[in-house]
Parts: sequence; structure tokens; C-alpha cells
Amino acid sequence: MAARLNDKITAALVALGICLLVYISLMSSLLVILIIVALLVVLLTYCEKTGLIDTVFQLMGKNTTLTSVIFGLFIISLPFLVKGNNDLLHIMIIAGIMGIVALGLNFQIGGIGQINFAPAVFYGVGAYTTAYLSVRLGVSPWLGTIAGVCLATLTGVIIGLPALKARGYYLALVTIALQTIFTLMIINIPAVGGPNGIPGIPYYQIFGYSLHSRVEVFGLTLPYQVNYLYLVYIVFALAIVAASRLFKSRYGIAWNAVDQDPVVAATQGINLTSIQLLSFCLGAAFAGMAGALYAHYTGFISNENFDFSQSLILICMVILGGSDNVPGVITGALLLTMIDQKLADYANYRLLMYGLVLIIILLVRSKGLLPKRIRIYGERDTGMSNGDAKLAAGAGGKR
Amino acid sequence: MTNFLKKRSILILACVVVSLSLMSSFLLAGCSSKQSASAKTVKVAFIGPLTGPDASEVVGPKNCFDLAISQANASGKLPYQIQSVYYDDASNAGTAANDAQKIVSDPDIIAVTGFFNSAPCAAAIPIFKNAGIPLVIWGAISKDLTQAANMPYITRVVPTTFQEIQPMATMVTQTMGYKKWAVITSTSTYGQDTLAGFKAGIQGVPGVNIVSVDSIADGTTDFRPVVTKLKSEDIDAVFFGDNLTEAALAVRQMQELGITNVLLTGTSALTDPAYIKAAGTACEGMIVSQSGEDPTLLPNGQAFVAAYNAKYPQGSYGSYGEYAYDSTNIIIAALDGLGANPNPKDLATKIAAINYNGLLGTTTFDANGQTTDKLTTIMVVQDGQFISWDNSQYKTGVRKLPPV
Amino acid sequence: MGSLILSQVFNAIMLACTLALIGIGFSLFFGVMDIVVFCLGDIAIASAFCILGITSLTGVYAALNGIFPMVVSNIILVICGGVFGAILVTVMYHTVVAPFEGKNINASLLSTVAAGYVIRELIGIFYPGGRDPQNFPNLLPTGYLFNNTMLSWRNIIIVGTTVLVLMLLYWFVNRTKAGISIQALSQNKEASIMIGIDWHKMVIVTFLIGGFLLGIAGFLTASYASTLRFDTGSMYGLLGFSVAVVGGLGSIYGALAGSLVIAFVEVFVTGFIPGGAAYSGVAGFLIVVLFIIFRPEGIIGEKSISKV
Amino acid sequence: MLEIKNVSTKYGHLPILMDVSISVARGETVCILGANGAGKTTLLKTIVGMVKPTAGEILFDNELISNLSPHQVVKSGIAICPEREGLFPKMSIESNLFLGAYYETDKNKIQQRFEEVSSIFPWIRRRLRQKAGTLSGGERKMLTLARALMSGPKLILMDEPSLGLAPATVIEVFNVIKKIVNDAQISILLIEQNAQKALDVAQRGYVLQKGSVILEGASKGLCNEDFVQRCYL
Repeated sequence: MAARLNDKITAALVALGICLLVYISLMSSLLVILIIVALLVVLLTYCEKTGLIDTVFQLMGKNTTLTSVIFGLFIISLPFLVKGNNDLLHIMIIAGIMGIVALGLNFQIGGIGQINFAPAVFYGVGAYTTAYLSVRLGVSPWLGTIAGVCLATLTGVIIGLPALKARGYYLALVTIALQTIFTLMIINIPAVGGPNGIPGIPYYQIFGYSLHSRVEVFGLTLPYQVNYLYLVYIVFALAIVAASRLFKSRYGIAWNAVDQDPVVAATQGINLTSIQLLSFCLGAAFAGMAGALYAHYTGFISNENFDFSQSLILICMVILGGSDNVPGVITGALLLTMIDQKLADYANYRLLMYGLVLIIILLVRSKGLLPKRIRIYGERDTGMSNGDAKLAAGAGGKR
Repeated sequence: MTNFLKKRSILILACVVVSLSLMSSFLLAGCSSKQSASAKTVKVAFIGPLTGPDASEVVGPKNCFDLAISQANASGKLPYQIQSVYYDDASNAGTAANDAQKIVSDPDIIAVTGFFNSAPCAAAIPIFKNAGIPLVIWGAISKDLTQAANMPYITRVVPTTFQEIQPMATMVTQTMGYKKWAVITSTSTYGQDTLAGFKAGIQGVPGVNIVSVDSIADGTTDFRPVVTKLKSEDIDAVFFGDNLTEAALAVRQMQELGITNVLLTGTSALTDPAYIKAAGTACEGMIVSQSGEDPTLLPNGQAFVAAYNAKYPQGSYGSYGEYAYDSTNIIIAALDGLGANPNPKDLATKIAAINYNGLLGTTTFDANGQTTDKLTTIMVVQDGQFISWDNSQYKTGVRKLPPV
Repeated sequence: MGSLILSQVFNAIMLACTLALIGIGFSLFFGVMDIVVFCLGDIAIASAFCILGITSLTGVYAALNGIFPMVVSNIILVICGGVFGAILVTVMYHTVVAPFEGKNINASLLSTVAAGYVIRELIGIFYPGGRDPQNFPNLLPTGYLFNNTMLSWRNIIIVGTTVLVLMLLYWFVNRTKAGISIQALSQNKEASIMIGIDWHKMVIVTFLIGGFLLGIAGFLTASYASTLRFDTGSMYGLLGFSVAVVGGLGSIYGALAGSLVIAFVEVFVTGFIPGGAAYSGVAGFLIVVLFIIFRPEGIIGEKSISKV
Repeated sequence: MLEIKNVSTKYGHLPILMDVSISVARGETVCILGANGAGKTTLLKTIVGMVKPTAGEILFDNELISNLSPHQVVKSGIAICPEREGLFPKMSIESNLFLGAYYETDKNKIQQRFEEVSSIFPWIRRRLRQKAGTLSGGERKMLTLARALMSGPKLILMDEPSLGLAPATVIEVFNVIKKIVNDAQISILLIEQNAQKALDVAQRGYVLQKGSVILEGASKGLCNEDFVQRCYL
């Protein structure tokens, strides 16, 4: 019993530590974030070496309720912690939106092991659909959002189909080509604003309460971003739950099987077509949702928000955080969004920085900050000692 | 046993992380709490691409903005000191929209002046309009930015592309009689806008028609397929709505492929010595229109230039500096008389109705919020230099333009 | 109409020439290394910047002109560009390709894409005025053959150089020991090692040749456009890869065939469809997508692509 | 001539070869028998230098070769006939042969060897321009052998020449091997599962099981060995 309590306290402390790390990096300057990232790399490498990291993951896995309550409280109290600073709230909102897209992208990169270079297309289709419907046709933003998710899913099929035929470099080329076509078409079609984009997208309303109004609590005037922060993080939380469950479900295993060897996977009765399309469609649905949130948050979208460099940033999030690992992807999304937003002061060096950071992380930790973990099915105790698990992991890694 | 030890070490590690983080967060909080308490402030925001590809164009306007604010603060006309704040849109519409959101959620900001590019401006306008913050545009020239629906919040002191192109279009079609036109333009906002402006400019002139329109993505270097096509189309003149580099390449490739007997025309984007350097002899006799005039020739210009040079000895005020200066001064003039606690809505109404006599002459805004003061100059390339049409040898007939 | 089609065909051939060499670069590296280096376009542009830098930033070119006749110093300059490309490719190989060899291809894919960004941004930041378009010096002779505007000496030299390089490459790959070893490596790496081909040496040779090729490709494309922008590398590389895939990845003649297909599609969409200029890029990439879906082995490739 | 002294190798943590010692004298034909997974192919790769031994050393002509890279090993006079897919399928038979003599710069010598090889494999001369990928299984085996001979080797390593061939073709292949064996200049290290055929051509043999040599001796003796009888014959 005492050990159980001890576990709980440890898990809570770890969760608090993570929250504080997020808070500090949010508040501080770019240099501090970079130092934090460097320390994180060292710490994680150390934990990996000693096997601590597995224990931490087990601990967190056992106390999900407790840790998610802590994370939830952190998000709820964040606006007060930052004293209603709209800049910082904006960063967190964008991080949440990017996180949703990255979780969806992870179904392709982490799941079936194919790099899709066009996640920004899904993201853009979601945003453009709802923007078009709500601005040009006056449809309610909520309905527009649903339409956006549906259309993005459909786009998932369109981009997923070539993926059935092509893998590796060929898929990379196909998705880059489709990404380029998407951007060019947006620019060329006046109905979606052409190069001008779509301004004046209406904001969400809940029972007549516009999410774009300021909030007054405890005598503190908070900017309207607070509403969006909560909305985005509710969706983000749902996405996290959905993604984790998916990866633990039979679909997740099927994805990994396809990643390892499609032919063998097919001989095990996995329908390659449907399982690969599923990963693209689900990823697209996540991205479509995020796109709609983004459109109704900023009130303006244009092709620049959904071009190839945006796709590349999204891929970086997944790879740097750790593909096929939900906490890893979230870490990647949070860290990179913060770095990206704080890089605004050094706009000249922004892309150079991205390139260098990506190369360095690939060289130092090719599997990301928080790499993929060995699957643990349910709560079953496999009777494996830690050493065995490590050996198994080692053997698996050699493949 | 080892498991227990591991858990212990995690506990210790977590404690260390948490305590370290707590300490540093208190430190941070201590730092940030210093600057909170102060009296009622009035801020005016400047927004433009302070970084990115157009950054060099905005140095001048930003200095002019500062100059106007400091002159106003020094004069003591207003019962408070105006604070200036800067936002960077990096020529990116998404960034501009975010900036606009930040501006409207700062209750101290009472007015905004800004925008060099049209797309970021278009992105931000609905946000300012909805929040009721007045925006005076000094640089973005797309026609649709100012419209009756946006009044009284959105006004503009710089002529639009339409106003800029109109006199030249009338001159070359009506007066000179060039009939068959081809348009080479860009898929960008600017390119599409100039295309619309040119179409509007030649509308109603009998017998004039546009044979072909080619919108080409920015960054294209090979215009030969398009130029080859023009060669077979027997045209009198070409209008370029592109940016400088693309237009220079297209002009050069036209010369290379032997299309030399057509009139070339373009927009103010080309009135830069770099264009002539890039286009070489191919652009000789090209006619372009430009908004505005040399500030030193304007009535109040000498004082402005003197004040600017005194404050910023190095660096010029750029091609839009005078507009930024006047737009800031219009905001300041409108603030005068609104009391110690001005309200953005009242300010907007006052700006829209203003009759301001400044650097650019007398500025009033029409029903769309567009300035009625439209200065444009038509220029022609003569011996590798831009020369005002009225002073050129082409007007006097010493040199000949391509035949109609 | 006839002459219009002829002129457009000529434009397409010129465009194909600027694409063919970089496509061959992609094919070469894929053939030997089983790897696609995504930053080749940026390397080609960087080489062109090297030539530009020598002529406009240093006095070397003027000094060369003092010693040699114009033609010779121009050739030396082009060779400098080629050597620069070769060095850059070799550096890239050791920093972003070799560490990921034999591991999952996604890592090398991303690292080379990132390397492209690094090269591009380094030019933008450190070359004087690097973010502005630069005028590329006209090193090729001016003037026309038979007073025909299409047959300018520059165009003839571009086509000629492309053909010459192709022929040299053909000779190298099929007639020299190193070339045959490279072919052997591309067909069966393990067996090649077993019969004693020094794999590492061959990789370096490939990179040197490929890099030199890229240097020349960058020079030709910059000369044809007579302008140079730091950010065109990504699109140029993407087109190069497309060309290699459409023609058949790994095949030298395939890259030529692919470049002709892409060039003809782009030029004809621009030239013969009203308002088509805006859609030429879309058409080009659509062809690429269709090829990958329906004929992934490309025009000249063989049916089996089990490698990928 | 070839001395493998107490060699051990590992894939990661997994030991493959344990303390293996094998020797081949000049002109001698030695065969190594072993079931799947006994470590035969690994042994071959270790000799060539594609796998580095974790312990022990390999000498060839009294020179240490276990620290050389593959191309250096091949240069010193060892030729390999890989197990399968050892050819360059899109190249002509001629190019494949030429690649066998990769380190020979003397054109006359190459021509001379080609004459020798084509006397052993007369069909090759008629089909020089044919692509190697279009050959049948038996012909491919022959071509790998011919290619190995082209390098003028002192030692040929053959990895399961009978693998995946029809019985009649196996006989054909082994007839060729016998022809080569008669040439006193070339030693052969033959790795086989077909023990009968292998012991038929070889003078000595080793039996490899789970990474260790468990039996060795002259072919005749091995044939009669109880274990070999039970497992391989």
C-alpha cells in the first residue's frame, strides 16, 4: 500500500515537473529554451542508459488519471499563470493545434512508416473548407468544421491512394508533388481567395456567446485567447486519447506490421489497402479538425499557412519528438512551436535553424527525444524482468 | 531491489527538477512583475515587415513614424505622451493576422498605421474592423483594401494600384493609340491586382483589347514559352504586372527572341535602378507609372526632409516614408481634441472625416476611405535612366516609341 | 502556327537540357547508393553561386582574363563550379548521408531535405545580398547562328554541353573500369563487394562525378535564365528528382527521357492553353504523380522495383 | 595457405562462430558441412572481411587478412562464388566475366584467362552478349564459377554451389568443380549441405554445428563417421 502511494507521489511529481518545464520554456527567451532542450537530451540519454525511462513510462502509465488531472489543472490555470499575456496564450494555442496535426501525421510516419510530406494539405483542406463555407455561404462555423473534417478525410483517401503503390522515396516525391499542386491550385483559384487568402472568418459561438469576447474572472481581464485555449486543449486531449487508443488497438499493430514488412503483413490477413488508407484518413481527419480550429481562431487563412515548409515543420515535430510515441509527438509539437514563435525575432535565421536542429537531432538521437517504446498490452504482467525487456528491446532494435 | 532503487532515483530526480523549476519560475516572475503598474497610456501601433524580404523598404517608413510621434510628443499638443509600439508581419499574412489579434487585445492601443504588403493587410483588416480600431494604411496599394463596408475604420493615404495605373493606361491607349495588348503578370496578390487595375484603366477605350493574359508564379526564370507565344500573336504592346526581377527577365528574353517593336509598360514596382540594371538595354523606352512625387518638390517637403535628416543622418526615408509620415500625423491630428481619454471609435470617425493639410497636400478620404489626393507620375526609360515623361525626348519626338 | 510549334519545341528542348543533368545526378546516386539525396538542387545552385562569386566578388576572374584568352578562363571558371559542386556533395555525403547508411531511409530522406535548407539559407545569409536575385554573368558567347533568334550561340552551347556530358557519362559508365564497377554496385552490392570492388572508393568517385555534374547543371541553368536566386534550389532539385523518376530512377537515358517529358508538358501547357502559364507547374507535377501511380518504373526502367 | 585460427564472431550480442579453426593447404580442396544456421555463410563472410571477427585471426599465405577490407582480401587472391544472386543481372556475360578480373590490369593475361575459362565452359563463348539476368539457375552458377576463375585466384570460396538446382544440374556443376580441383594451383573451400557430393570432390572436410567445428578429418573418414552418416548422407 505504501509503495502504491509512493508511486502516486512520484508520478505526480514527474507530471508537475513536466508542467513546470513547459511553463518555464513558455516564459523564457529562445536561448533558455535551447538550453532546456540540450539538457533534456542529456537527461533523456542518461535515463535511457540506466533504464530509468522505462520505469518512468510505466509509472505514468499506471497513474494516468492522476497525471491527466495534473496536466488538465495546469492548462486551466495557465491563463492566470501567464497573467493573461495574449502572446504566450497564442503560442500555447498554436502548439495545441500543431499537436493535433502532428498526432495525425504520426499515424503515417510512426504507424506505417511512410513519410507523408503533405500534412499541410490536410490541414489546409480543413481550414479552407470551413472558411469557404462560413465566409462565402454563411454556414455556421461548427457545421463548417464538421464539413472541413469530412473533406480532409476525403483528401486523405486521395493522397493515401498513391501511398498504396509507392513507398519510400517515391511516396516522398508523390506527396511533395501533391503538396505543390495544392499550393498552386489555391493560388490559382479566385473562389478561395487566390493569393489573397480568405479574411474575416467568423469566430465560434456557443449559445450566442462568442469565443472572441474577453473574459473577466476574479477581477482579472483575460484576453479572448483564453476561450480558444480551452477549446483547443479539449480537442487536443480528445485527440491524444484517440491516438493512444488507436496505437494500442489492433489497427496500431497492423500499422507497425505493414511498416516492418508489407508482404508478410498481408500474409497474416491484414488488408493492406484499407489499413494504409485508414492511417491516411485518420491522420487527415485530425489535421482537418486542427485546420478548422486554426481558421476560426485567427480569422484569416492564406496559402502561406499551408505550404511545403509548414509540412516540413510538422514532420520535424513528429521525428524530433519521437515517432510512434504519443508523448514524444506532443513534446515535439510543444517544443518546436515555442522555438518557432520565439524565432520570430530572428526571422532571417529561422529556416537555417530548423535545418541545423533537425540534422543535429537526427545525428544525435535518430529516433527522437522520446523514442518508441515496447508495447505493453493492457495491464497484464508479462513476468518479464526489466533486464529481459531491455534485451528484447535491444534485439528488436537491431533488425 | 534494483527496481526499488530505480524508483527512489526517479523520485529524487523528479524532486530536483521540480525544485529547480520552481526556483527559476519565481526568478522569472520577479523579473516580469516590475513593469506592470503605470498610469493610463495611449499607444499607436506601427505594423509592417520589419524582417523578411521587404525589411529594407520599411526602415524609412518606420523612422518617419517615429519622427511624427516624437514631434507630436515634443510639441505638447496632446494631454499625454503617445507611446509607439511595433509589430512585425514579416510580409506574411498569417503573421499579420496574429499581430492584429495581439493589437486588438491590447486595450491601450488606440490606432494603427501600417502595411507594406497587401495580403497581410487584407488579413488584418477584418480584425481591426471588428474590434473598432482605426487603421491608416501607408503602403499597401491593393484596391479592395478600402471599401465602404470598412468605413470608418480603414483609411489609406497612398494611391491604389488602380489610381496609379489609370493615367498611364489612358495615355498609352487613348492618346497614343496602342490597341492590341498582352499582359504578363504574376500569380501573387500584387500581380492580380495590377492586372485588374490595368483592365479597369483601359475599359471603355474603343478598339483596345487584351489578346492574352499570362499569370506566372513568382520566382519563374524561364519566360520563353510565353514570349514565344506572344511573338505569334502580333501585338502592339505589353503590360507587365510582375515584380522587378520577373519583369526584367521577361523583357530581356523578349529582346533575345527578337520581339523589339512593341511598347513595354509596367507598374511602380519597376521604378528602381536595379530593374534597369537587370533588364539592360531591353527596357529602353519602357513606360511606367509611379505614385507620388519627390518629397523635396512638395510644398512642405523641405522641412520634412530637414527634420528627417537631422534625426536619421544615415538612411533614406524610402519610397513610402512620406506616406507613413502623413498617416501618423493624420492620427495625431485626429487625436487632438478628443480629450485625455480618447476612444478608438471616436478617433476612427474623426479620421474618416478629416481634412488634413500635410506633406502630401490636402488629404481627405472618400466614401471608401481612400485618399482623394492622388499624385502619380509617368516615367520613361531613357538612356538607362527613369525620366519623367514630360521631360523626356520621347514626348518631344526626338526619340521614337515602337510604332502602333 | 508551324513555326510557333517549332519554337516551342525548341524551348522545351532547352528546358529539358537544364533539367537533364540534375536528373542524372539523382539517378547516379540512387543507382550506387540506393539513396535519394534531396539537396542536389541546392548544391547545383550553390555551385552557380560559387561561379558568380568568383566573377563578381573576387578579382580572380579578371586576373584569369589577363593570363588566358576569354574562352579558356570561362572554361576554368566552369570547372571551378564543378569542383565546388563535387566538394560540396562529398561534404554532404559525410555529414548527412553516411551516418544514416543502412538505417531507415526516412532518416536520410529528412536529413538531406534539411541539408538543402541549410545550404539555401547559408547562401541567403552569407552571400552579399544573397536573398536578392542576382544577375548571372554572361560567360557564354553572344550572337546568333543563321540570324535565327532561337539558334543563339548560348543555346547551342547549352544543348551541346548537355549532349557532351551525356556522352562522356555513357562512355564512363560503360567503358571504364570505374564505371562498370559503379554499375555492378548498383545491381548487386553484396556480390560487388565479394568480387573485390572497393565500395567506399566507388562511392567517393560517384560523388565526385555527380557533384561535378551538378556544378555544370547549375552553371547551365543559371546561364540560360541569366539570373540566379538563392531559393530556386528546392524547386530545381524537386524537378530533377521528378525527371529521374519519370524517366526511370537509376537510368541515365531515363533521366534524359524524363526531362523531355516534363519540359514538353510544361512548355506546351504554357504555350498553347490560354491562361495556361499559371497551371504549367500543376501539369508537370500531375504527370509525376500519374507516373508514380501507373508506371512507377518510369519510361525506361525495368519492371521490378523491389528495391524501394 | 589459408589459416583460420580460433575465430569467433558475433551479431550484436548473439554469438555466431565460436573458436573455429580451419586450414586449407595449397592445391587442396576442403569442404565444410553444416546445417542451416550452423554459421557457414558467416564463416565465409568473415574470411572475406565483410564480417569482422571478435577474436582469433585469419592468415592467407602467412599474411594476416582478418583486418583487411573485402577488396583488399580479394586482391590478395581469394575469389568467392556467392550462394545466390551473385551476378549483375543487367550486365552482359562478358561484363560479368570482366568484373571477375577486376584487379588484373594486364590485358593479355585477361585474354589468356578468358581462353582458359571458356575451355571449361564452352557455352560462354557463344553467348557473350546475353544479359546475365536471362540465364537459367545452373548457368548462373556456372557463370559465378567462371567469374571467380577469371580473377586467377589462389583460393576459391564456394558457398553452396548445389543450392536450389535440379539434381541433374547439380551433377553438372560438380563435374565442373572436379575439373577445377584437378588444377593443382587452386585451392577450394567448399561449403555444402550436399555432403555426398562435397566429400566426393574434397580431400578433407569439417563439420560445423552451432558455430563450432565438431568433426574434422579426411573425406573418406568423414564419410564413414556415424554422425555424418546420420545427418548428411
